[in-house]
Amino acid sequence: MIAFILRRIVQSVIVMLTVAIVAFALFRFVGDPVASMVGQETTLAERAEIRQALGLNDPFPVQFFNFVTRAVQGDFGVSYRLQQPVMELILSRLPATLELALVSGVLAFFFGVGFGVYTALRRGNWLSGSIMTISLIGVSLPTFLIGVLLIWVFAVELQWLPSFGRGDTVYIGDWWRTGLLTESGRASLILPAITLGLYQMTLIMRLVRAEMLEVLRTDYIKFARARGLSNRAVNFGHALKNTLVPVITITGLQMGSIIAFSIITETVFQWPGVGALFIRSVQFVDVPVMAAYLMLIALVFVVINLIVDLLYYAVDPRLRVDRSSARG
Amino acid sequence: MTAISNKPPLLSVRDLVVEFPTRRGTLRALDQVSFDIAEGEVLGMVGESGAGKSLTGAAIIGLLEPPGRIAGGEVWLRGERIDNLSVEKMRRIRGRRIGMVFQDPLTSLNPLYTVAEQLIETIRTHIDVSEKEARKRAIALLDRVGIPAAARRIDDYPHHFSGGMRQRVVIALALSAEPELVIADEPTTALDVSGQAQIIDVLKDICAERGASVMLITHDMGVIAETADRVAVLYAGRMAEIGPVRDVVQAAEHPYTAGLMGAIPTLTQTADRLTQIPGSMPRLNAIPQGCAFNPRCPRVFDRCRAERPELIARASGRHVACWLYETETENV
Amino acid sequence: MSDALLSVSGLTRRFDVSKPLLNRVIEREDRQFLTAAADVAFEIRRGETFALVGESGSGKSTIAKMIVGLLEPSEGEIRFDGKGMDFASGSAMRALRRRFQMIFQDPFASLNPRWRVGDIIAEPIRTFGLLRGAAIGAEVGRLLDLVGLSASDAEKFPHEFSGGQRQRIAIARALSSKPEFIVCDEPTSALDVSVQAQILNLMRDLQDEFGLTYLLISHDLSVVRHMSNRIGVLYLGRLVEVAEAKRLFTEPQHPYTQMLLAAVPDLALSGRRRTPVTGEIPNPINPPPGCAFHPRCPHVMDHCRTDAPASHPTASGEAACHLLAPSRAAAQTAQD
Amino acid sequence: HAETIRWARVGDALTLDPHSQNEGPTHTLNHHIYETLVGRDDDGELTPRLATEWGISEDDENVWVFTIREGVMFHDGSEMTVDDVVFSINRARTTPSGMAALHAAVEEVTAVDDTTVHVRMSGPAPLYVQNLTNTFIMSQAWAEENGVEVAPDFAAGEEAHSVRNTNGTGPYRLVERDPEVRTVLQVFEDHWDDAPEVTEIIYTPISEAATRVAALLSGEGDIVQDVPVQDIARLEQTEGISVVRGPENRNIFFSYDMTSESLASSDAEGNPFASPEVREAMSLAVDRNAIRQVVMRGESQPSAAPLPPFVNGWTEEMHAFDDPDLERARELMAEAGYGDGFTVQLDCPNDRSLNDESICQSLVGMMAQIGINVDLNAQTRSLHFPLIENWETDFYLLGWGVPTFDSQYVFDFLVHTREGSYGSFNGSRYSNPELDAKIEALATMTDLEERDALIAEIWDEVMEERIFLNIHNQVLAYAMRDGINLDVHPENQPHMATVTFD
Amino acid sequence: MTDFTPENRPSIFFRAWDSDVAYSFRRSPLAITAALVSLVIILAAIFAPWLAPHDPFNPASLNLMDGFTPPMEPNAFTGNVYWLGTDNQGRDVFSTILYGARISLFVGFMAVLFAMVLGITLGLIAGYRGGWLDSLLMRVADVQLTFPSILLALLIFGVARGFIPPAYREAMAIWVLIVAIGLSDWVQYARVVRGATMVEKNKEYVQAARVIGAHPTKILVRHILPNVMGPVLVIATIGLALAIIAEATLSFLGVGVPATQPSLGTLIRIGQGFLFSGEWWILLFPAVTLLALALSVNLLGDWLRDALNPRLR
Ligand SMILES: Nc1ncnc2c1ncn2[C@@H]1O[C@H](COP(=O)(O)OP(=O)(O)OP(=O)(O)O)[C@@H](O)[C@H]1O
Ligand SMILES: Nc1ncnc2c1ncn2[C@@H]1O[C@H](COP(=O)(O)OP(=O)(O)OP(=O)(O)O)[C@@H](O)[C@H]1O
Ligand SMILES: [Mg+2]
Ligand SMILES: [Mg+2]
Repeated sequence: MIAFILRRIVQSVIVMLTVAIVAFALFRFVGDPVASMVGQETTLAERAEIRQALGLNDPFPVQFFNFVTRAVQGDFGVSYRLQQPVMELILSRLPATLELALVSGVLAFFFGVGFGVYTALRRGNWLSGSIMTISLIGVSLPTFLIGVLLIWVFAVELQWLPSFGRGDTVYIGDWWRTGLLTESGRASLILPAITLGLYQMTLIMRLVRAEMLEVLRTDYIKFARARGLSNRAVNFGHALKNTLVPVITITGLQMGSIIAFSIITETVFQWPGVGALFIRSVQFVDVPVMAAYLMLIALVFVVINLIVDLLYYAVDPRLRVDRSSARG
Repeated sequence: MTAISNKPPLLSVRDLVVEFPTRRGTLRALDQVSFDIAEGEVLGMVGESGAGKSLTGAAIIGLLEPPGRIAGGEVWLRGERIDNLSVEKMRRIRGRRIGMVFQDPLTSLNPLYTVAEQLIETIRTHIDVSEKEARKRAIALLDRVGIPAAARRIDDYPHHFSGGMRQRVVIALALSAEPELVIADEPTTALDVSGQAQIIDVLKDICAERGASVMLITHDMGVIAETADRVAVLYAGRMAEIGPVRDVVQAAEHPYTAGLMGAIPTLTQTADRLTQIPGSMPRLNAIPQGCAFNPRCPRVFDRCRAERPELIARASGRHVACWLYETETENV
Repeated sequence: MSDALLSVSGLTRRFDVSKPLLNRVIEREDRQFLTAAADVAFEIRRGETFALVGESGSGKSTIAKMIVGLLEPSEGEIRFDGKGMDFASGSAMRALRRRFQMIFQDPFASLNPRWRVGDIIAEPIRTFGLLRGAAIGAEVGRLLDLVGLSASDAEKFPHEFSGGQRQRIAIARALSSKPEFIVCDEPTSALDVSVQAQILNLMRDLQDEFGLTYLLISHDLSVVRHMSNRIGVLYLGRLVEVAEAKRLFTEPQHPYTQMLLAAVPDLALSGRRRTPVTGEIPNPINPPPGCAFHPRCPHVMDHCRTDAPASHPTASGEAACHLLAPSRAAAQTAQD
Repeated sequence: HAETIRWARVGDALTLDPHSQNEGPTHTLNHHIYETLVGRDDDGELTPRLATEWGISEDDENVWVFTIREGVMFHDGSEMTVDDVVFSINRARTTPSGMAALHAAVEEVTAVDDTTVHVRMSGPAPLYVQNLTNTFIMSQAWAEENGVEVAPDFAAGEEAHSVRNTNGTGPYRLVERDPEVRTVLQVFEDHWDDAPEVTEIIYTPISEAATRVAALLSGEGDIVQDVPVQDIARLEQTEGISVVRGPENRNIFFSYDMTSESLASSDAEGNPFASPEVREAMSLAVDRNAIRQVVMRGESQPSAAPLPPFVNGWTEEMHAFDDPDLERARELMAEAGYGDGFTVQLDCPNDRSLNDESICQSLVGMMAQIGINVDLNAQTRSLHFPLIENWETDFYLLGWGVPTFDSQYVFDFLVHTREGSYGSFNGSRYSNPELDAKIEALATMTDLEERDALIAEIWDEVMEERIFLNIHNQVLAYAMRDGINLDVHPENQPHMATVTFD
Repeated sequence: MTDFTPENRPSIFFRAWDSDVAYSFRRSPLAITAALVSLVIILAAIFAPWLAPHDPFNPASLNLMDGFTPPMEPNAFTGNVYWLGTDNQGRDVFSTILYGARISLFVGFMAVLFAMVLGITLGLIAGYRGGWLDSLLMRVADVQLTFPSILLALLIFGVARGFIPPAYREAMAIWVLIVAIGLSDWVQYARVVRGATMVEKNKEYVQAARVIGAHPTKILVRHILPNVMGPVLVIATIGLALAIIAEATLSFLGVGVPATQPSLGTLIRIGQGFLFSGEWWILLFPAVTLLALALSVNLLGDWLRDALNPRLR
């Protein structure tokens, strides 16, 4: 167990470093930050000066070393664009993204598992066929279009739900700003959460269905039926639980991509999260923010992976003895 | 067909037909299979792979996998017809009155639950006892099937057990609600030579102890010979021969059974060549007219190719489906 | 003895089953090895059938794989027709390779489902460059005929055949390079008895016709009894007894052999009361010290628990048991 | 009574520091919190604000004299003094202030008495006051207290207090600031001027055009700036919504490398853009009216003049353009030796000015008519502008605003040979020493008539050379709920204090 | 390969028609519809230059004044009538959809092909060789999985732009896109192939080939590869739909094919801007096309997955 966590941590550090290197190397190509930092009156000489002051002219290893040494202390510098400490900026935006990701993740998980189980158990009936087909729309249209269409229908035409933003927010503790506790906050969450969750829901649903169909054919399910267990016990106690083992992994990985995909949803709904921050930062070549965001994403993944592994560990007793063959 | 004793049989299967509708027509996997199992009796069921042994078991316990379905015939359990019961009623029979043991102990147990959980769940599904009581019963049962330190090991997960031990657990599970009939579908095939005998012994002893009847499905004639009271031989979904084990093993009447017995190498005799039945069992979509065995039969004659033989009662409760014996029947 | 086609000596194979380094460091464990075959030595004479029996996990397949080069021995030597086999060296091996072949257990897995039967059978011919062009087709037809199928079956795919027919195809493939020696790893254990009889008969016929030498692996003693001239009994990777087939069954020397024989169901209904088999095979990673069989042995003696028995000659071969040590042997016979 | 305005536009102010960034949206928001000495009204005229009067000193033509308004309070309750004005101008003209370039000619700022500030220039600077419309006055005491005596530095590595905190004299004070999310301003009771009708402003940037429009349509916004041109007509027709529009001080033009030997992105022999015939042909091939009609949905002012109409030096004559004449254009191409056309890459921003990418795209079609095969490279501004800055583009689109409302600004940046502070956006590599001399002279000319004449002279030359292929001046549109009155500001700096309600 | 002379061998066509997969196909109206729809779109895309009434990729043929013509109505200035109307550049929407689908499908197919070739090769090698090479590849895959594909594609696109000289960016954009989408997608192929290879390599038919000394490359390519293609095909089908959508998403984020040669995704991004202004046709038709394409390809993938799963038959 300790060994396993240790190994995970070592792997995580390597992952983080790799992401840092890759991300950092990439920034050299996304554009010139100075051009978007200064007004048009700034002379070329002044621009060069700023570049020098920002350390953009240092050799790559120097820049990287500086970045990493500061990053491990939690210091990602100051945003070129907003002149605010990046860490603070990201932390202030993170709750919005996490709430959105969590809610859509939970929605996706529950609907995904529910529909997946239903369509697996009722294979061939028209309702499960329809669910299967309709759910595909979630992966057959680009997210941004789904978002825009939802706004059009529910905000503009029907005026049921807000079209943008997070509504009213209140603070929990010092910095966690939540929209979940206010009515407008919850209303604002609905459309973005659907937009973001639809894709994941489809994936989870399909996965659950496929896994469930596999599991339903296993001997132990047959044996469970032969023992006269009720359908409920067999389908949910035995089949679903076994289905969830792989589903947890994928859902865990999806959680990360939910956060990444929130870039689009946040942009469409002007959701004040880190994704929108990132995409604006790309436009403005706000390197410190971009770097911090990528590190954050990597961190989130690493943490989620760890949680998933621990969950795995909790769910599947086989792994408690021998981990070496667990991950494929 | 008459039962071997005066008491009504525990299980009576009458003209059971199981079909699989497929794109190329309906396959008849079991064709008018009839047999009885008496109380306390061990009935062996042998036949080549695909003969329909497992299907018979699955059909009795109502677990045919779709699209397979019972297309005809009846199954009676202690005078009660069970092949047409509602799903819920049938569920209550499974485990409680008919237990089942599958071939592969490695995959029969849900890896995510402890043995205790699975046992207690089963017991409490059928018998109204407290959790504690169920656990006590479970431990006793494990102890009975020969799991050392049962009280401690009951909380282990299946993967903590070796293959032989797991099969014991499976047997314990099948017997946990004290069924009257146990259907064991090749319970030892996945085990080692040395383990096989142990498992068969456990199964047989416990069932005898509790007065449960056993339907032992296997393709190992040796196991049957040692364990069963009577043996039924299936061929291509049809009953070829059924009778007391000694009769069938030592003096098979159906040419197929005879061939089968000759094909088994033994430790004692040293023939240079084994008797061999030419060809192989027909596929379900190509079962020949008349007797299903006729193309391979060394004693085939015209009638065999045209008419399907019924089970014919022979001396000492033996039945054979072969035209060779028709005339003799009349004498009986 | 000089007639040995294949001889192995000191053949040992260890599998590294250690946990990952980090786990070992933290849990303070050493590297762990599973010895699947330990110091195995036997000879197979030209034209005979030598059988290896043993329970699952006793190392039968491991030995077979080492002999045909699918696994590298950790130690020991394999000599084929007097020449040491070294699978690393290309050209010398190429010539040797076509002289031995293998038949596998699972007739469903041993044929590539995407290949036509003709191509499957022709693969060794093509690989060894034995024939070209239309001659290949003719040869394939002949081989199919030989194993009791028809030449037109070459066009079909494996899934169109039954298990027994597939095993025939596998045999045809094994014969296609005209080998002298065939390793058969449980060739019939997946088949029904009636089909098994066909295959065993076929194997016999082919042996008679081509003078083949077989290494037959099985856990079915009756099959072994029926097919082989000499038998080696394996327990936990160790060869505990080697004997002439007939002798082995009438006078088993090693207690393990005796136990195995006792476990065979009695078809003859002789009413013989079987000695119940006790215990299970121990974990091969930590085999018991001394004689690996001692925890299950009815005749266990103190020094069985500490000293590994050496091989002692028996009437028709040898056996590794302290009971057979010359000093003990007498006492033992007296006891029986 | 309280009137709240929910105001949305595409981007947020980058900072609330009054001098850090010389950038439109930043100034727009800051104008509500801070005030400048002089303001600019909707006609582009200067208006008094914190300065009640201004002019060049009668004694010294190098000195500007400002009379400072009395009784002005900062939001923290302190009174504004001339020292604050001196401090603010000094802060604004010291790097790293983003405003420094506008005050480059300032030599010294002094408070002469309680109401008078003198700004000494290094030479005559007749237009200096035009540079002051975005230079805000802040409290010296507050700045010192919070350690923001100088404008925040990019490389500082930490956040300056003034980035998210303010203490101005403006009609609104800052209540809540969440950059790029929400900024809330409330009316400042002690403001010197008449109380505005709008008492609270909730300012939300919405970057997606569709979402922005949706916000207005769904009733979640009151005033929306940066309305996509295609939605203007629809919004106008929507009940309860009205749209105001007006010209912006910004023109959109193409320019090209006219001086290099050959073009990196072109297969042509030599440099086709060096040929006056080619440049003329291109001009003749452009259908400005079509661009206005289709791409801009009528929301632009087609013009040949490479400067917005507000700007000193603009003439009706320059503005006029001919209808496209493809016939003649093809002839010219042939004359220039490019009868078979050539290939060239066009670099274009896709997120800077209204429909920039679409304009470029239509130009591709128009150029194709005369055999110029244009590859369009549209990308984000941070990738686009460095191309111009580094002379890595052969052909590009640029939008240019003239905050000083004087042609000199255009010449300095776009026409003068690139050297020192001159020509940083001169992507055409145009270099004419004679013209350079004239441009430099403009800076210190005090005789405005003479200066205007020189400007016209320079423009003649520039137009003659066709350094720019101007397309149009941008037209601004603000959409709002009915009952709100707000005029379009030429620098796109609407002020909520000017809003009235029906 | 086969040199047996066929006598009564049924034609390839018949055998394909008669196969289980084909049977399950014929039995599924959904699969047939999906196949028809995809086929129509794919064919229309392939033959776009012959089918389309206009060539929207030829800027010289465009008349800006045709812009925003509603479907089936004459343009107010030019009087031209277009089936599905025109977009903001005066391009015929119908033709642009055909050409756009061509680009989308090209990007999709090539990206899938790229990911497939890369993933299969690495998966085969990792699965067959095992050991450190396998560990290394799988760790790389882990890291890659750690990175959301959209982000990765975005970054790859960014880097490529940096590397490629400005003069070639235009021409290379589509290839960069393909590589970006493909690179962010190879992992799942590699994982599936690796898993299947590890299963297959222990199957006895592979051992039989090894016993006769067949070369590892031959074993991998001739023996194992055909047997691991089933799941790969399923992933590839669904991957095609995903790649097409990914391309659209990237175009929304501002990276993608040039606007002068729009893909379906770019068309949708453009059309999305006209949702409120009344020019619904600029968005609707491309969106419906994309939906139809992606949906039908996904449905086919779904069906294929079930059809190839022997356990579900
Ligand atoms: N789902 C199905 N569809 C079509 N045929 C089936 C199906 N399931 C079983 N069968 C057929 O039914 C016949 C009987 O199968 P069954 O499993 O009872 O054989 P068995 O005697 O138990 O064989 P084994 O010894 O291999 O277990 C076989 O021929 C088999 O092919
Ligand atoms: N690649 C491997 N890695 C680790 N252990 C192995 C490996 N291959 C075989 N073993 C172990 O070696 C021992 C001998 O295996 P082997 O396959 O030779 O047994 P066998 O006698 O053929 O058994 P069976 O009758 O089940 O085929 C077993 O304990 C097995 O688990
Ligand atoms: Mg069976
Ligand atoms: Mg083996």
